[in-house]
Amino acid sequence: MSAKSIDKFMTGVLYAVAGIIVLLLAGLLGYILFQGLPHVSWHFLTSPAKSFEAGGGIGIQLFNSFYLLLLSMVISVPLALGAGIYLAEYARDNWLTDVIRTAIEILSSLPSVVVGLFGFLVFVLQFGFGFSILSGALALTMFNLPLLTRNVEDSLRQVGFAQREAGLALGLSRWETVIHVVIPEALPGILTGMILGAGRVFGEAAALIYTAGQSAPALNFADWNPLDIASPLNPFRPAETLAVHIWKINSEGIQPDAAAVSAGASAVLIIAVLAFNVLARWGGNRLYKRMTAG
Amino acid sequence: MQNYSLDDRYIKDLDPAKHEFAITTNDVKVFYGDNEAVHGVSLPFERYKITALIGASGSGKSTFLRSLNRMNDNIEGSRVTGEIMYRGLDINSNNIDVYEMRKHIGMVFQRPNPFAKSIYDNITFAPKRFGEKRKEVLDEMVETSLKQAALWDQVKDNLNQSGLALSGGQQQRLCIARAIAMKPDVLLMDEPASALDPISTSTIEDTMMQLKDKYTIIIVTHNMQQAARISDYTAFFYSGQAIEFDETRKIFTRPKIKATDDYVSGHFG
Amino acid sequence: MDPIKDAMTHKSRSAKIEARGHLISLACISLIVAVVLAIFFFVASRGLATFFTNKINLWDFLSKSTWEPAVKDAHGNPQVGALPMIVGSFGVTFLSAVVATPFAVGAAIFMTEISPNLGKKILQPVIELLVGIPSVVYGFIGLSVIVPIIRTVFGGTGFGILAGTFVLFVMILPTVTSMTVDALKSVPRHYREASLALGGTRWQTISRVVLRAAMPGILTGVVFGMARAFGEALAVQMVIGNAALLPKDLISPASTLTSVLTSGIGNTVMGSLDNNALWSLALLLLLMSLAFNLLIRWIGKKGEMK
Amino acid sequence: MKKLLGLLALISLTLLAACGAQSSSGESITAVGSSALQPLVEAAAEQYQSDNLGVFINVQGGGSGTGLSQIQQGAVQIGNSDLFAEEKSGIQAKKLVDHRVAVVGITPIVNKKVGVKNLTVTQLRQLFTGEITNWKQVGGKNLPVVVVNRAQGSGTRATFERWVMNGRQPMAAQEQDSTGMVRSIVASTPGAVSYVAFSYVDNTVMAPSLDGVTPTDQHVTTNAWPIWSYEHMYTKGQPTGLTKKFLAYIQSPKMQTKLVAKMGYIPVTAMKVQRDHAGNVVHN
Repeated sequence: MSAKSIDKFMTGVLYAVAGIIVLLLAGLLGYILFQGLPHVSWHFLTSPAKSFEAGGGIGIQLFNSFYLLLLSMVISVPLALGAGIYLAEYARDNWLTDVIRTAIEILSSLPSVVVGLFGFLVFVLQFGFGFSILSGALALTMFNLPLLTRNVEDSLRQVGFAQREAGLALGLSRWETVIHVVIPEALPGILTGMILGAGRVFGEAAALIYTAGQSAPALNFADWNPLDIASPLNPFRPAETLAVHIWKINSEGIQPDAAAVSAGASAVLIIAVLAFNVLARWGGNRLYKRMTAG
Repeated sequence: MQNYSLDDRYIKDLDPAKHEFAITTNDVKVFYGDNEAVHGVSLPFERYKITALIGASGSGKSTFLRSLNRMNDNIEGSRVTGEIMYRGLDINSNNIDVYEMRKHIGMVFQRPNPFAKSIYDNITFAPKRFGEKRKEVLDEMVETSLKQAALWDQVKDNLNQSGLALSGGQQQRLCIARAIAMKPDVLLMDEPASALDPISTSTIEDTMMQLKDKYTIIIVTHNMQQAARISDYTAFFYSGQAIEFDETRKIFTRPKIKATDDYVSGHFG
Repeated sequence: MDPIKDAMTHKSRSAKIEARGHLISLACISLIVAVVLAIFFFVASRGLATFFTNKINLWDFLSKSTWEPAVKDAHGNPQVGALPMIVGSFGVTFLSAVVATPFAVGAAIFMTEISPNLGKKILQPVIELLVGIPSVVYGFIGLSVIVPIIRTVFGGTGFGILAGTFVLFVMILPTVTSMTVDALKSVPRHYREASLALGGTRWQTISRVVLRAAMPGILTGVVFGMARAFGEALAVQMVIGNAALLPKDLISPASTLTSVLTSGIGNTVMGSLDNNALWSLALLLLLMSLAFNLLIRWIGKKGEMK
Repeated sequence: MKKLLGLLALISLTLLAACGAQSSSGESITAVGSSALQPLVEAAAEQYQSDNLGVFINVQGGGSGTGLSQIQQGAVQIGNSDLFAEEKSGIQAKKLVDHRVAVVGITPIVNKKVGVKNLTVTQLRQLFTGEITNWKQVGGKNLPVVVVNRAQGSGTRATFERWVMNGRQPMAAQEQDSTGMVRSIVASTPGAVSYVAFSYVDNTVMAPSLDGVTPTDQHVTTNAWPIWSYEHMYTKGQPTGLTKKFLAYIQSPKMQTKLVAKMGYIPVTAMKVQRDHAGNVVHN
């Protein structure tokens, strides 16, 4: 075969590879949505789960997932920002920094069940937070921090050094320059990373089974005092999330309609993750345009 | 190209009684790791004058300039020794607050680096951080500095536009305006026109000529015509050393050192 | 006295902000490092107890193939041979990397060299979406789609390394692809131009110049993907069959370190040998993750030297 | 950024305040452990809480091992377990008080295609040890046997091994840690055999009789069907306060006949025999 026809052939192969990957995703999404969407209804989305009868919904689990996500983001985002700033701006290029980076990488490749058990022993028992949203949020923070930190560091590094020099030459500190000049510029990248991280957190189950727990006590949605035990806002109540719910009904569910609930909940989960992705894309692009074009 | 002796030097002695100095340096050396990039430079910089630092790439002139407001502090592994006297203080010593010092010794860089903010915010950002909250003062500051940087007429109706949306020459003038809004004593300029087209370059040169009434300017330039046109004094750098320092006129007409002569007449560089 | 001179010899607000900022960021990173160290210590102390408290021979742990911590063998020793899980973990990891790499590199070439426009508009979002799909859902699909397919095509139960490989292939594809894209993008444009100017076809340019220059980056991506595959638990656990047997073939039930760890940990009592043995598996996972990281670093250094 | 930090500080303050206030907002207890028992305790807790406002019973799974180790450490008020504490290594059973709240019968299940309706206990044992490799050896179709075991250490497995395996070790085979998975694997894999609690048997799988005895609640109560176990709720020492009240509630005849039976467990009150941890059977 001549070089030209090999070129043509390989181009065809590459198109095929790209096509297969797109089909793969389409198949995955199609399958989940096709299986699950018929079970999704307003009633399903809003009513509480039933432990042994048919007709349960995922209302509380859905709320728990979002609340837990919010809480863990509130804890992990500032930490990741601080740590990312340190790595991008202050860390010297030496063995200690290497060790720190390796430690963070290792944290990110730990199986989440290990993180969950660690969270169980430390947050649930040692700190006495019990099976609670707070324990879950802290475990998720540990799970989410490495990726967020890396993302913050990478995004900050994308902003040229000239921006920092500009701030420094005006007599501003490095910190002020980073906070007020570099971070706003890196924001689209940081935001995208955070929303993608949020998607991951949303789908995480293993780390939560032992921390946020697997029960979803009834909530009183009229009570917004975070100190009341039945209040949705109470960070000390146990909270089963959507992903944990799917895991639980698949493993020990005795509801007659367990398969349907599981398929429906999976579809909702996927839609939520999809929404996060679309949001990340759209928000990131918009922010980027606003920051650069003006 | 031949090698010239670093010992063959001429630094014109300026009489402190007749000249007022903004900055003087004494035996300034800059190291990057183990590598000595600048070998003990001692130069005076007269107040309200423009001093040009010329020389080939890698001659250490930019490195030297950056050490004058300690921008080299931010480069890992770099170290500066020697004295840099400003207002009777050695600003190269540890007990000097480097941030406060940089408010008075400002800098404009080779590549325009406006913040990704509006024109107005580019100029007022630092003053606001330093506590200036009064709107009328800030407005006035924006107008004055943009006028001094010869940019006001072009942007006065679009102050909320992003600084990044300006042309290269306009961006650089915005950076100059941003620097002079701080009302510094000394303005260090590191090849401010090298990335610009000839028209923008000449606008910036005009700007500098106007600024020297109020500011001491030290400029690094590759462009000998530019040095000849705008500066009062010129220092010629070669291989990490200031070989000759004199009035610009003399450097370009009757240099005392062979290396300078060869450089200004275009034999190397 | 000169007020400027005075100001310069005192600590300015900026200097204080800087010191505070430095401290804040240092505190954040220290906290993270402390957490990692705590986990490390926690896993190590329990994982090592198997060897020090329960007196299990490390070599037996690594080389024996019977995993029945609760059952004593003929000599009265507990049987904690982790070899089946070690083989299983490495098996699915390497196989999924072998399957995923051509796809990932192909997709990355498509996105950077062939059709950056289509790549950016379609492939990039697709890849990012694949990252976002929760592993519970991957496992669910593996169980209800992949396992039956394997069962019909190859016979057996359908559970096994092959099923695990397929699921992991999809899960690590995005990681390897996006890192390969980065590696390809960092190959300077003039390399390509030079090759094209010399009359090379696009494919010759890609295969002889671009891929070669990007090799360290691609390898890093592959190792990253393998690290991910090695640590994945839920999805693999659902399709691999969880039999602590040395895998004979790709379609008989096998197990991985994570699958045994995840399924057993709730059923054992803290501090007992059964429990410690599971933590030893976790420790092994941690060490492997460390090894993968060192490997990535080493490849990076090699790449830099070139 | 400053705002963010401020927000963070505010939230942590709220949390701290909540932390302090929490202890005073009514009584609350936590029950952890066996995932097989979890649905029952959860349902009972739900009813108890609606009858008694202001109390809070937190029910979590995590496995029998977790339940026993947590109650032993005193980290929770109730440890749920499928096993006698004596049967679990690493547990000092003497310090724990057993409360039996239900009985669970366990039955072998096979894929519908194997064509076997009855097995002897010996045959069942040989299926799990690997001595029988094809269903035709026990009168079924010509299908290879696929054994699906439960995870090591699970309560269901311990019970099954105790009453079926007679001290023999099952062959190393596929293991699953959840009932739902086991059932769906047996339902979809030709030749598969495993075991689940009675309440999980549905029309996707077949539950053969054993030595002619069918797996029914009736046969469990007389011990004619020997593969069953108690569901235990352990306390550390004698229970007090809410824990005591809740345990009494769940053991009350009303709850036993209504809720326990409705959820597919066998009420303790219906048992005509008792069995201790050593396996000694006493007829009531």
